[in-house]
Amino acid sequence: MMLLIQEQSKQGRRAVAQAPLQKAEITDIPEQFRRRRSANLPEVSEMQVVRHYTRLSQRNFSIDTQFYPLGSCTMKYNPRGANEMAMLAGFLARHPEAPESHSQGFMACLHDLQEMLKELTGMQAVSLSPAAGAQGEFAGVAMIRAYHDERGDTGRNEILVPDAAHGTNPASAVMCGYKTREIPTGADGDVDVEALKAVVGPQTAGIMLTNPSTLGVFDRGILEIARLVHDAGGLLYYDGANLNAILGKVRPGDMGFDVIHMNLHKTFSTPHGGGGPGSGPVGVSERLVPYLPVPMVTRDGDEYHWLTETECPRSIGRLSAFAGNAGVLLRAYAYARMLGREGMSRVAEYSTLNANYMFKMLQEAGFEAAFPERRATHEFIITLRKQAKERGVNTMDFAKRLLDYGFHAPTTYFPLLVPECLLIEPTETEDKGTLDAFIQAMRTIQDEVNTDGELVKGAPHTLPVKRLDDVRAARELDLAWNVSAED
Amino acid sequence: MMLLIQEQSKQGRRAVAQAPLQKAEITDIPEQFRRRRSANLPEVSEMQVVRHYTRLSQRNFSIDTQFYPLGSCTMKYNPRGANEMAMLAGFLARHPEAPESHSQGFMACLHDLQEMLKELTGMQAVSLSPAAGAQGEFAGVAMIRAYHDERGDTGRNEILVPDAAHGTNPASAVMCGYKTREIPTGADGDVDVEALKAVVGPQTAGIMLTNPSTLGVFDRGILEIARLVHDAGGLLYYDGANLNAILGKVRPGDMGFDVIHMNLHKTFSTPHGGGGPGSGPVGVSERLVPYLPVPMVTRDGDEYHWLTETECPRSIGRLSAFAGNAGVLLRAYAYARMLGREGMSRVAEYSTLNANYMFKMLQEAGFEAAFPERRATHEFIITLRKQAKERGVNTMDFAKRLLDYGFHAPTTYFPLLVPECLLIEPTETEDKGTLDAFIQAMRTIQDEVNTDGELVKGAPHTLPVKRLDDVRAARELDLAWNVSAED
Amino acid sequence: MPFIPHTDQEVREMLEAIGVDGIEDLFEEIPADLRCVELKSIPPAMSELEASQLMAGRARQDGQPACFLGGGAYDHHIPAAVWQITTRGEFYSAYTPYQAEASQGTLQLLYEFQSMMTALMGMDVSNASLYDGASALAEALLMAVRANRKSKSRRILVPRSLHPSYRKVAGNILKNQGIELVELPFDPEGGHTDIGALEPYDGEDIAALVIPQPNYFGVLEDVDALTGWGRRNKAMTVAVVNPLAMSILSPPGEWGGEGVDICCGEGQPLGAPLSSGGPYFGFLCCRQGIVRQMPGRIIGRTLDQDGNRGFTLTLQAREQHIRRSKATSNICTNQGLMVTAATIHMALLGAEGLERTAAACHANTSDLVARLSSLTGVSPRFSRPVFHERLMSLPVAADDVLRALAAHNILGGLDISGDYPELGRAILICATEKRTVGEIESFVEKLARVIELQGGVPCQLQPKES
Amino acid sequence: MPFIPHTDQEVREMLEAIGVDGIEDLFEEIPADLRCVELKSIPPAMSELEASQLMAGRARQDGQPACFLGGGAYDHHIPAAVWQITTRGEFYSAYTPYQAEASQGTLQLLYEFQSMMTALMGMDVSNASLYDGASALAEALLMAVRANRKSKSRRILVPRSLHPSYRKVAGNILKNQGIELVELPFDPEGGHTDIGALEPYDGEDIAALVIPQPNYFGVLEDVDALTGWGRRNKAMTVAVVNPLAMSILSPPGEWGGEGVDICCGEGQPLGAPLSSGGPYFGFLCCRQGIVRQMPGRIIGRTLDQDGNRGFTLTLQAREQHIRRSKATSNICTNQGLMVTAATIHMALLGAEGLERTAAACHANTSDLVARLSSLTGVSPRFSRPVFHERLMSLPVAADDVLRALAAHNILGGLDISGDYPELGRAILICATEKRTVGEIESFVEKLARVIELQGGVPCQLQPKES
Ligand SMILES: Cc1ncc(COP(=O)(O)O)c(C=O)c1O
Ligand SMILES: Cc1ncc(COP(=O)(O)O)c(C=O)c1O
Repeated sequence: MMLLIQEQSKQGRRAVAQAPLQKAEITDIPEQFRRRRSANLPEVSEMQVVRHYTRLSQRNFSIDTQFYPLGSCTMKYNPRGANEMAMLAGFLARHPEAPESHSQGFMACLHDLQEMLKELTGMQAVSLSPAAGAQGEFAGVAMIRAYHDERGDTGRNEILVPDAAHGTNPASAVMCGYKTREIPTGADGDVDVEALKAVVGPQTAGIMLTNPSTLGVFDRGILEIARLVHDAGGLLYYDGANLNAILGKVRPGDMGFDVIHMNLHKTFSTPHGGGGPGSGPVGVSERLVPYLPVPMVTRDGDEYHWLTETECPRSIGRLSAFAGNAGVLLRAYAYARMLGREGMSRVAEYSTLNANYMFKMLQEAGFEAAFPERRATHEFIITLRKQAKERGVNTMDFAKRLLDYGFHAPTTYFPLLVPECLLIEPTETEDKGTLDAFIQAMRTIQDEVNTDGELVKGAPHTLPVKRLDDVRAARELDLAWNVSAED
Repeated sequence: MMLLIQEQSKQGRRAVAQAPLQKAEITDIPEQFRRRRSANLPEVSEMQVVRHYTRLSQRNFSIDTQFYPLGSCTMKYNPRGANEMAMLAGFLARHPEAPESHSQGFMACLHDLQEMLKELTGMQAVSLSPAAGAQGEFAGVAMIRAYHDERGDTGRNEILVPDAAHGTNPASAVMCGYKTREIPTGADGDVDVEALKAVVGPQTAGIMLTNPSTLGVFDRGILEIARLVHDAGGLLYYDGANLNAILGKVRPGDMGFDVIHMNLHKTFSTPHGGGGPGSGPVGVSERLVPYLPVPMVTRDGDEYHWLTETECPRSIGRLSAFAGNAGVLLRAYAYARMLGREGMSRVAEYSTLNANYMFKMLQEAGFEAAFPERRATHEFIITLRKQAKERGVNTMDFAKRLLDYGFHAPTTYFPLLVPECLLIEPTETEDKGTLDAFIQAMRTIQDEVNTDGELVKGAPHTLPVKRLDDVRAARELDLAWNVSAED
Repeated sequence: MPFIPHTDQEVREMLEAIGVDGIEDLFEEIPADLRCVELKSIPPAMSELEASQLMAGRARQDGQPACFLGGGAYDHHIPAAVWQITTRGEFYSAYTPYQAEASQGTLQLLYEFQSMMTALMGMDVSNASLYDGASALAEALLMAVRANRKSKSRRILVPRSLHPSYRKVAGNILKNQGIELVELPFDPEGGHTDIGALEPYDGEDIAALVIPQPNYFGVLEDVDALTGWGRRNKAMTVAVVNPLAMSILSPPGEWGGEGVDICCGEGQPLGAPLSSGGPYFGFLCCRQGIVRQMPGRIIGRTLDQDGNRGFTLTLQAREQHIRRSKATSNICTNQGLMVTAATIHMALLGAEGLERTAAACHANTSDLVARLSSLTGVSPRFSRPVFHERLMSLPVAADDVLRALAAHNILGGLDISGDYPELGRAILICATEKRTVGEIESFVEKLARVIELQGGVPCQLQPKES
Repeated sequence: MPFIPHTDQEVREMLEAIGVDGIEDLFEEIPADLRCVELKSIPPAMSELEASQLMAGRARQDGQPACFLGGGAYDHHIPAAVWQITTRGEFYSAYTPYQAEASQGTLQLLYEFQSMMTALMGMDVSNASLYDGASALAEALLMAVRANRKSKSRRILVPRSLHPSYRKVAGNILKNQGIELVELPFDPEGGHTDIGALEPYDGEDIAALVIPQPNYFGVLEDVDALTGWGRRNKAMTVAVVNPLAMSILSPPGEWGGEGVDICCGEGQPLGAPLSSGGPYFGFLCCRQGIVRQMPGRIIGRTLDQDGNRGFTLTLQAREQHIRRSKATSNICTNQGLMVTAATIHMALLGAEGLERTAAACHANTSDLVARLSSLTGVSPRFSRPVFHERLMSLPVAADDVLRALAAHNILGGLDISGDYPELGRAILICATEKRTVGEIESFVEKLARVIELQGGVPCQLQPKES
């Protein structure tokens, strides 16, 4: 067990070099405004902090240390060069309100990135400001709403969402004031077009779709879906979380989408950071251009200028105080420049190759595919319902046991419609050797399930903690350390 | 077991972004000079490299992760700020032969550091160029020799070295063409002055001394020793590896030393880097000033200039191609500025406090002190000869078992004159809590020795490898990976 | 192929295993007429060296002017250790800690973060971050509306003294849910929200009241009175605070005695570099009683099978991946790495370090204000005490002044005339602990010259009186 | 107290446990009259912020000129991953791996390094580093003298074409052991060491022969012939090579068929930043038969108690801490962290990456040479092929030219007149893969103007002929 940093605190200890050596006296702030007792923050030395967090870090799985085939999350190598470039002193020091005279270098990067993303998605314009995929979704749906509202088409109160959609899709629609209606998936993994036909109508504001979907298949009916929704007066939203699968191969704009968000922290290899920051730029077709969120960058000759509420009066406005996650955008830009034109489609090709290879090999090893007739995209689903039923070893047990073999588990129990599923996304940056080792681990666990199920159900056995009690966590809430709560 | 990076190689694989994307053709180097077959270096992807070395790093103990009380090595916290400052782009980009016009900032740092080290050691001048302690020793002894030689005093062919001295001392003396003669230590841990008297004489070029010595005591006879050697026409060399113990408290120059090296990678907290780089500046008294190794920095008004062979014709010359380990010097300089005047003596005070506390507590726990009557300096020695004799558990077993408890072992079997010894140096940057935990671990192991000696003799049990076979390593030499040697 | 490890041999083996002839075959389910044409406008690949030369050139191009800008993003010292540790691969390249046992590093750190934030804010619970301060406010208000069972209205009182972008963002995010933001005027002398401004709403059904501290002008609000008003009127009180300021100012958990219901703000002053506005992180704390209405990730402490302590994501039933359209928010990816930095930052500074930093900012800004006030026509616009920012009235147009200063590589403050035309010619200035005496002197000197040139007022470096 | 964690309370407890009244009592054994007076000239402490402002100012002060300097230190691209990983605490802050079981990270890495170096050099074994290239040569020569059982002389032949500082350092280190360095002249046309220069020593007792590749002038030596001479004359052959060049040039292990006995050099081109000349690292490889004469750390592969593979320091009996005055060298601390960087660097580039880099340097320098040669009075001084450096003759004094170029922020080469007065007005230039076309053009253009101004020669940007 590792102590909390708070538990290492001793009154009066400090990392002295990290604050002004003299304490300025404050004479002109009246008592009533002042804090009476210092905040109970840890009192530790610089070395204690360095040692504590260095050691804590070692208790994480990460791309830099393990294969991390988390479906829908695109855990691929985050180039260290992109990190270095984004952390150049000049970039880090730039204040968000610095004048354009002192921002041309930064703005050039943003502008270039906007242009590249436009081309890659086949959209008319791009705004980089959303901070993550979900904020991109919000922006996208808000634009759909602004579009209908401006046209006086105010009866549209519904957004259609396939049942395989990520939870953010319905949640974003609701934040924009819409109701959502779920569209079922057909047995082949594509959206059930008949079901869609039955519900699309004048109340339809739009549909939110990922393609390839989170089921690991490319929806072959996409053009018909687009036609149906457009004919009903609705717009099409593209959830770009799976863009990695089709980068440079097929463009959402060409499929008929009106608005798209991209997860730069997936397809453009910016780090996930243990939960962010991400970046969720949005691209739009012609008719939604006026509504894009601000700020954006425009070029006029050799000069770059900001586009804000003033220049874009019909914009849905800004969604964060400044220009979004600039540092993430710089990383994505650096990555895109290193990939270059040739590199874009290779991302799709090799991530798809890796996924189909694993898909095939796991099936050969006896695992059941959710959609055995289909090609995998950059990810695919297997279901362990047989194992669960026959041996009482469920997907979560399998996942935990994989940790013991040094692999992060694939996504479990998502999408919700496939029982006991594992969504597996190897990404293009993993080599065959690693894939083979993972497949071997799956085989081994499969054998363990048959010979020693308890071993699997008790996993993990080799990590800093054993299986954690989630129920207890939610029932006996302990969300912050409290001196008095300790002995 | 972790594969070697070589074992992860696959023909044709590359980290493409790391080299020019086009391969320039070479037309004007004749075949005879060209390499025929590419070097058999690993062919791996960028991510494989990052993952491999990140994981390898986790297999190390280090100051940033563990208490590391390695006596004589001063494993203290290496400020991260010093690292950042030394790695500023401007410093990293400076070519060693850049003209003075483009070097004033760098040279100012070197000059300031020279001045501080002069004051701290009580010497007349300092040269920063030696790359580590041992090279400082070489420089120091070479200056002693140059001094005698220039005076025509060429009969002096012997350097005296106490038996507690570090191995580099006699080795350095020999590299300067001297014979060495060992001086025994008295029962109280000080140099045996009578023995010294017996051997000092006209053949004595000098004596090499650490004070405090590697026995963890301050030699109280230092002034008499200095008098004896000086009277005989010899010079005094100060091995500054233990300077941490007396920084700002007592100065080698004041003790009568003529030349000193400092280990900046010890007292000035530059990182040890798994074995270097270090830095071993030398300081000298008046009479040795002309012989200091070049280059050095001098100030003339507001301008800094290099002193090289031209300005210092009597110098022992340069010992490396350029100005020594500049990046280490910058780290030491940053550290010294953050310590400041007040901070210097505190280093000695708190490292001494920590050592004496542990010394006392371990004795109370039943461990035998090598010099129980003495004060500890910043380090001290306990001997496990009783345990070895009575229980057959030796110092190395004890050391390995400490690793299981998450502590790096103290220095073992050095100095050679104390049997079964542990030389323990906690340093000033460790807190009492850590010292107490270490003391507790020592107690526990002590108990284990009495109850389950095999447990201790089989240690370590919790590290990536079990006890390694050193004999085999030396007998069946395997010093490089070789494709054909593998399966 | 950059970042792709496949050798030709391996590709052949894999294709064979799959049973196809080429990689293209794997895309056969995509309708042929949809397949991409060449990406003409994407430039060819660069090596890492070429890309870094490009980027270094652009970073250099923007210079490193002396920065007296604040307005929601502040130039603070960040200990070197913070980012050297934060960018360690194990933190940098991990995902959201869904597999708790393989993510104890991130999870324990986040629990420590939650503990630090509650200590700093004097609140019961904290989440593990939102996007930024402005969007955190929007989420806080949605939360307040959900949590305020006593209110049927969807009206929220928002002081005009609150950061203009925060007001815009909250408006943009809330407007589709029929929530009305009602603006409270600020006192033209003090620059604060006088309690009198709330009188019109006494006894009305108000869902929430926003209370900034300090406000956009740097001015300290009467937080106790405002909080008291909120409680009396059954409005949820939502504090928006600068976390650094909270080290020396009364924390939201103590305002008006019992504290506010929710507090949020921008985490940037806790270890995030300015970096053109992001990534930063929004923080959000609340009373224990309404934790189930809180958006975002929350980490809880629990036990493992052996009874040992461990940490895990908890209360996930509030979140979109479980509750979908009924979630407390759509947020998924948050700003984890920035929180990693903030946690290390707070651990390094401790309360005393934050207090010293806050005091130094206050002192530097006071010093700057005093010196600037010695110039003819330059004076503080508001009378009330500030934390580390102040609005200064100028005798000439603000944008001209700022442009001229920028030409001297001084970013001399924010022109607020766009957002507050009623305040005339004025700039919002801030001098953090990083501004040196030399920079402050140079600012004052240059401003004197600029004013002289622009307004014909004679250069005045001496104090006006005495 | 910066970097000291003690609280007053703890200090009291510790003093009490020891049984003294104050910390001063712990120093009671030091003679009172030796105790320090105040350290007046040491400045007071700075915070990390203050120190970094000071250092950043100084780093900025030195500018970042376009660097055409070589001469033993080369401006190469270092992958970002190299130092981001190398400075991880576990590598950065570990000691020499004395406790092997707790140091498998460093030890395995060093074994991998040894394997890479032997592969690159074509040699049997490598040590784990020495201080730098020059001191590595000195150690190599001491080793050669020890290892050469056939020779009784302590004479070593050293080409004058070898880096002057290497010759000085070797001389400084060897002189006290009675070893004589005999200089071999270089060919005034070719710039190489003609085999004829060795004729006078045919059949003599020579302990060792030094063979640089490339030599200081960038020129390629006839390494096969020289190595053959050494073997015929029972002299140990000691190569001094640029490791990057070895990716495309015949490696020492193959020279003259059977290869040299020892090879050494400067490791800087493998991942060490220029950094004012250090820290770099010296490398040293040799034939298996003489490994016990090798100085420095050596890592060996072995097994643990369970029969699993592991790594450990081996052959320690050669070293000072065991053998003391009879050790193969006094070296203790070496350049471990630089070797860490080099290992990661080589892993990232691989043979192909090193070859491409080497080829790009060669091409850039060739391009620069061609363009410079178009200027009147400027021409290559030597006729023989070079790797990535060339000596260029100038029509005017080198130091004036270089000073003028430096004023334009171009470091235009090395003035070698101090070390080689016989070569007249000439500069040694180098254009690595990092020099851009723009920088090269600007160099040529500025040099043209400088020559015109200094020498009155008309500006000549056109090719001299055709
Ligand atoms: C399919 C899909 N859509 C949307 C999102 C939400 O993106 P973000 O986490 O960046 O908000 C995700 C992220 O996990 C996703 O996988
Ligand atoms: C007492 C003593 N002297 C000299 C040295 C040699 O210093 P370096 O390793 O820097 O060459 C050491 C280092 O371990 C030492 O402890």
